[in-house]
Amino acid sequence: MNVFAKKVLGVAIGVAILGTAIGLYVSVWATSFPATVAATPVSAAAGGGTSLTLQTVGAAGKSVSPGHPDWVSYLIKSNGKWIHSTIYQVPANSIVHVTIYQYDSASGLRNPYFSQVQGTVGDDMTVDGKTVDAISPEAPAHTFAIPELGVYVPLEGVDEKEEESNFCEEAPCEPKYNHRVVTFSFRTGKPGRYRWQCFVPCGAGTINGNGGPMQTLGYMDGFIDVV
Amino acid sequence: MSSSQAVGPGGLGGEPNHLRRFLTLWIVSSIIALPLVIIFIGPLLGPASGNSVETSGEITDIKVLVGVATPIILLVMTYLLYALMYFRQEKGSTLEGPAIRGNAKVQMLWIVITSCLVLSVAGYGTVVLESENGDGSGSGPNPLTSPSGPKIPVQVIAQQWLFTYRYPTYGGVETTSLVLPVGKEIEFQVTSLDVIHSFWAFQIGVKADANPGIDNIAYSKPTREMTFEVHCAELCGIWHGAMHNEARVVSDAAFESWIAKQQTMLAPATKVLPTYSKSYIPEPSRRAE
Amino acid sequence: MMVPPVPAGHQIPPEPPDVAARQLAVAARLLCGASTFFFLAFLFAYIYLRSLNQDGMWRPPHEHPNQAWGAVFIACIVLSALTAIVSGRRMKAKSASWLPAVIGALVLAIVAVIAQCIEYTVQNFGPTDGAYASVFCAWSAFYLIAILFTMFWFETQIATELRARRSPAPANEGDVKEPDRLIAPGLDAAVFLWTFMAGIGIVTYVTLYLA
Amino acid sequence: MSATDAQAPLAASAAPDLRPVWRKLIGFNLLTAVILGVGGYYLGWFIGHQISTSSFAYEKATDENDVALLLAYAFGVIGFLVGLGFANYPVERLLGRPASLREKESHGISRYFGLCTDHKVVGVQYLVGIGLFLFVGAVNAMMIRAELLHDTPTIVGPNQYLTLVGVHGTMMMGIMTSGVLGPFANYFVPLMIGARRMAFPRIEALTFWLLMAAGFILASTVFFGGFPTGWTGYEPLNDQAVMGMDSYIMFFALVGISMVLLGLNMMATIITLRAPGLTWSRLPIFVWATFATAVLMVLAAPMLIATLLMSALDRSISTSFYVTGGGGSSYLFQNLFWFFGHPEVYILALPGFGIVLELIPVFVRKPLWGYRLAISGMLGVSLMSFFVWQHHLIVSGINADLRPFYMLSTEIISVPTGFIFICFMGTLWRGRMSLTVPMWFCLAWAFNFLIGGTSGVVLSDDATDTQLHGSFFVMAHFHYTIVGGLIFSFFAAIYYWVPKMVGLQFNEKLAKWHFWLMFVSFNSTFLPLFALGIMGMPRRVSQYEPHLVGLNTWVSISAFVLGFSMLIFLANVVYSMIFARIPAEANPWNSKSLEWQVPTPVPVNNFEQIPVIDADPYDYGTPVALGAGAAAPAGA
Repeated sequence: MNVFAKKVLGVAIGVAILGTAIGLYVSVWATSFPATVAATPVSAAAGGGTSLTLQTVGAAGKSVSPGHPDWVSYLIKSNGKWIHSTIYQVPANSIVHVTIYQYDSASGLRNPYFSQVQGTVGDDMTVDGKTVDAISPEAPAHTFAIPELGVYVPLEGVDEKEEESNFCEEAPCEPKYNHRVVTFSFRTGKPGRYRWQCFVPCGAGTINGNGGPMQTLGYMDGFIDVV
Repeated sequence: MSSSQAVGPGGLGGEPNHLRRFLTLWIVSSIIALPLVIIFIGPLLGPASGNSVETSGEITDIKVLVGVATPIILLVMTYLLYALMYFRQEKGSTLEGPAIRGNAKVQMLWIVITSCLVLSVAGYGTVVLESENGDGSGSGPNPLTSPSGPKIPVQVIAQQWLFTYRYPTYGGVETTSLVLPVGKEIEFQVTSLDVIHSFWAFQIGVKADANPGIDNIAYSKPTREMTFEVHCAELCGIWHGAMHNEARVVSDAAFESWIAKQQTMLAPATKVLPTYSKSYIPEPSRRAE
Repeated sequence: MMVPPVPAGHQIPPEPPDVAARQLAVAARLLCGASTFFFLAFLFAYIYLRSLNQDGMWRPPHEHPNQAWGAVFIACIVLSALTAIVSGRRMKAKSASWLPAVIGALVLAIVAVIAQCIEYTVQNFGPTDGAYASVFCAWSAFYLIAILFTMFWFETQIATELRARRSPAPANEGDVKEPDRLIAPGLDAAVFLWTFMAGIGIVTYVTLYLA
Repeated sequence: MSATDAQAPLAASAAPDLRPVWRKLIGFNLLTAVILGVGGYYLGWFIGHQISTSSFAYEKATDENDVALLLAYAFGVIGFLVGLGFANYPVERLLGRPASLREKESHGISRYFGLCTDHKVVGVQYLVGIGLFLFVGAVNAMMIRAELLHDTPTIVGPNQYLTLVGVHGTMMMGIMTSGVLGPFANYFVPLMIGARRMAFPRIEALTFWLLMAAGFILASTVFFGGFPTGWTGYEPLNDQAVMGMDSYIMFFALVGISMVLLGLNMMATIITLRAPGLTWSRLPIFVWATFATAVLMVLAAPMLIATLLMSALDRSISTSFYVTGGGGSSYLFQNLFWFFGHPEVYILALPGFGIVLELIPVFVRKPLWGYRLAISGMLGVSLMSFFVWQHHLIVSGINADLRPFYMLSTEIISVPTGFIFICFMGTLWRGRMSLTVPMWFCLAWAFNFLIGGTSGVVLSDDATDTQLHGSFFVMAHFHYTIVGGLIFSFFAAIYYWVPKMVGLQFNEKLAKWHFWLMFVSFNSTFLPLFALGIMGMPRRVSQYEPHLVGLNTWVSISAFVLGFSMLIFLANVVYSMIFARIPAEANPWNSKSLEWQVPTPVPVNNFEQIPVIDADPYDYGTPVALGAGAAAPAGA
């Protein structure tokens, strides 16, 4: 093997190593999103549009998020099973019916302003069947808010005293655990990618409760892809 | 190695008078460029100057600065061009240049001129800043100067990741959209509930950082009705880029009816809001339990 | 003009004898500058947070460092610095008695570190109890580290001297032969640094314990 | 600290090593360093978990163990340095062994992969290491621009975007502090001042390996969730962030330590090791620039270290320096950080001044015009830079009454900067300019830094800055000063000095292609950013108003071209240094500066006899050469 060939080989190996490193960096880390989940169509009889079925849990658990088992999180139900994702796809200029099974206990809002339901159809929601347009600022465990669409919905926490008895420790949570069912509908406008987030300081252990899950896609932040 | 011609004193040895030629080149180009820059570039330097008193101030200011900068930039640029054309080593030759080690007069002139320039610019900037009451910039809890006459206080509450606006003189109602009456002096009281944000109302020339526990005041007087976007200008976490909302400047009547509507519509929320204060440190103020 | 290459095994003529000494002296002074700005950050934090007193959280009234141990701490520092200066003088006077002096300085400084560590255990607040507590613990802790670094420098001088007295240094090429030539520059620089650090120590004490 | 009489030849007399390979691998070398580094990392990680699980309740809730990670990094770095053999000498001194300058020096290529006290080896190590991390930073920049092709987070996630921005900024600002002083000052300052070594050879090596450790620590942030704060690391966001933030803190703290030591070493060298006759008024201007930079490094960097240590304590053991709820203040961090941060940008700019003023006399065959003015300009800048930091806080609401002062000081700092320009122009005046690649880069420096400087004056005016602060205008401004000022002069230095360092020529055609492509694409990348800022686009966003998409697309494409020009440079390096290997002359530019008078490759001890300097290195236009006077025995 002559010198020139050796040099070429060496350079080739170097380039290959660099290339793979960059490739892994880009593909595995930088461009990784949670899976996009499309909303389920609703029959015209049932009001038309699409529906999102979500749950909020106090601890995502090892099975769902091995890296951060103790983080609070949203999950979405897609054809029968719960998926750990916060990127939801809904059609443009349509109505979206949202059902949230809320298994977490209350933390209370930093800004009580968000205790009022805004931007939903009729500016209200139903909590366990009762229709309400606002709850006490100490009550929410989370909020479901899409600021760019003006949607702000506080999600009432489960009662502390029941909590000891039967509190869902780990996602995905079954209805047998103590929970609240929140339903509301909102209308989507023109296509685009809108962020949604939680306004309750539920990032336990972080400054102002706004770190960790509150700043990580897939837990308390996500996108509503209006297409 | 070196030629007698090259090391001769300036302007001799059959060389043209570079100084005169270069200076003419520079002055002519400046005279041509300056008005063009002011006329064509000037208006592009920021939002339309009619938007508010502050933007007008900023636009004049930036025009002046660009006007001052243009001849200086041209001085160096034309000099570089001139040098590239005339101060060249002929191909293949290895001539030495003249051994000029400096020129006290030129150096002194340069120092004096640049010093005067920057001092006058600084002086002018100070005058603009203070005469315009901070010219739309966040000036802390008690600004040095404040506009005379009545002011409409608007509290900007920044939180991760949304601005909400509180109108203390209208029953302390809090909204997510910013609406301002035209032609009124507005006092923005910018504060934050968590990390540092920055309230940037680009079109009306206001920028003020939102610091936790601090009341940062900025004045602006919108002078025409319009719709624009408000942005966060200080990195504040995952949704920093998404932290913007629409703002409107509307007629007095429209503003009054809008705020009345908000008061009724947002009554439930307003009821539970903390009493209006200069700044808020809500729980959890440190690590959440 | 070309500077010809060094032929292999060519005996390089020595540097001017004072170069090493001057390098250590310069280094010591620059270290003083650097450590000044390092602790300046903490002094600024102290003054700024104190003047701000963000919603009364600067210093809850019950927070008091233990004055007795604090006094021991600063006394040892000052004494240590003084003995160090004395030792430097002796060295300049070519008197062998510089050694006990510098050992004394070393021991006193270590005692100061221990005293401060004991103080941590008896004080009635921890680093998480407000701004003053934070500044107190961080500043004093980093100052202790600075002391230990300076003491390392003293220790090298002592060890070198003791070893040189036990058995003359093996004459490797490039080694320094005479002990005093070997030690004097290092000791001089170390004494300068330590005197300065003691000055910072006094500022630390006054700010954290008395102010 | 080391003291010595004689200059033992370092590697020259060492016999070639005949031991078997496996035997060579045992001992203090890079392999051991990596092994001990990893071992230390896991030891620290383990200890951290023992401590914190018992003491810090919040870490269970967050699944984020800052104590463990900080300890892991610290132990890892210590293990790495011990493995390289940095602990041996201190321990020997602790045991009273005599002081010595000599380290175990090996022959040939292997000394580039370990602790080597030869300033020329360290210079080459720096050049390669810094090149590596510049590449990493550039890759991040490319990905940032790729994301900004869209007005919503599309290609990379919002967190990853912020991390990209942070790693890009921090890597560039941190690594490039030593970007010129590391490779070129370490290599050429001793040659320029007629010395055989740096004042503290081990510290010199230490600065390099610290920087390498730091670089890898910053890159490792992606394994811990990245960090959202950009290179400024503002509190309290810093305190909120996940563990990746600790990588940033550790990186910048290590870089700070490296800076202090580097500056200290440089100043000590320049003060104590100048050859006889090399008075301060004969010092090459590059050495002066190094000196001015070193002053800033030694005084400003400790502030950074302290600031970040406070951050680390806030994050790990819940002190409250910066947490509003605990009596801290976010203003405190901004003040402390920018008190370092503004000198920092001059740490980046000053070496560029030095390189340019050092190079152009050679290529115009004229003495440096206004030597003393240039020096006062550099020293003026480094002094003034301590008095302008609060112009970074003008809309923050702190000390609003002091804004006119900071406006004034900021405007005034442009006067000493102007000195550099008049010296540049004066040196060109009626010169005999030969347009070599380094000369082109110097001219480009003038062009770019002019735009950067004047836009800086625009920014320094508070009324204007109200709009421009925190916008793309600021970003364009400091990219013009740092890329246009530092990186262009950095490449000038590479094309000018590397032939001396490695004894091989660059391919001129590729070099010219590199220059023109880089110059054009650089300007077409960053000029539009001024416009974007003026049109109201904030920094560090991956989501912006749709009407800005067009301009952003243009910028992104130009940025990709800029990246491609860097690939041309790499191709040139590979071609010239690996394949063509055309030996360079000892003095290809016919310079009269001392570093070019020694043969190529530079002998291990630089000079057989320390030359006696009888003129400054710029007497072009006259046939007298520097150092022509009889070389006296050194020390006389």
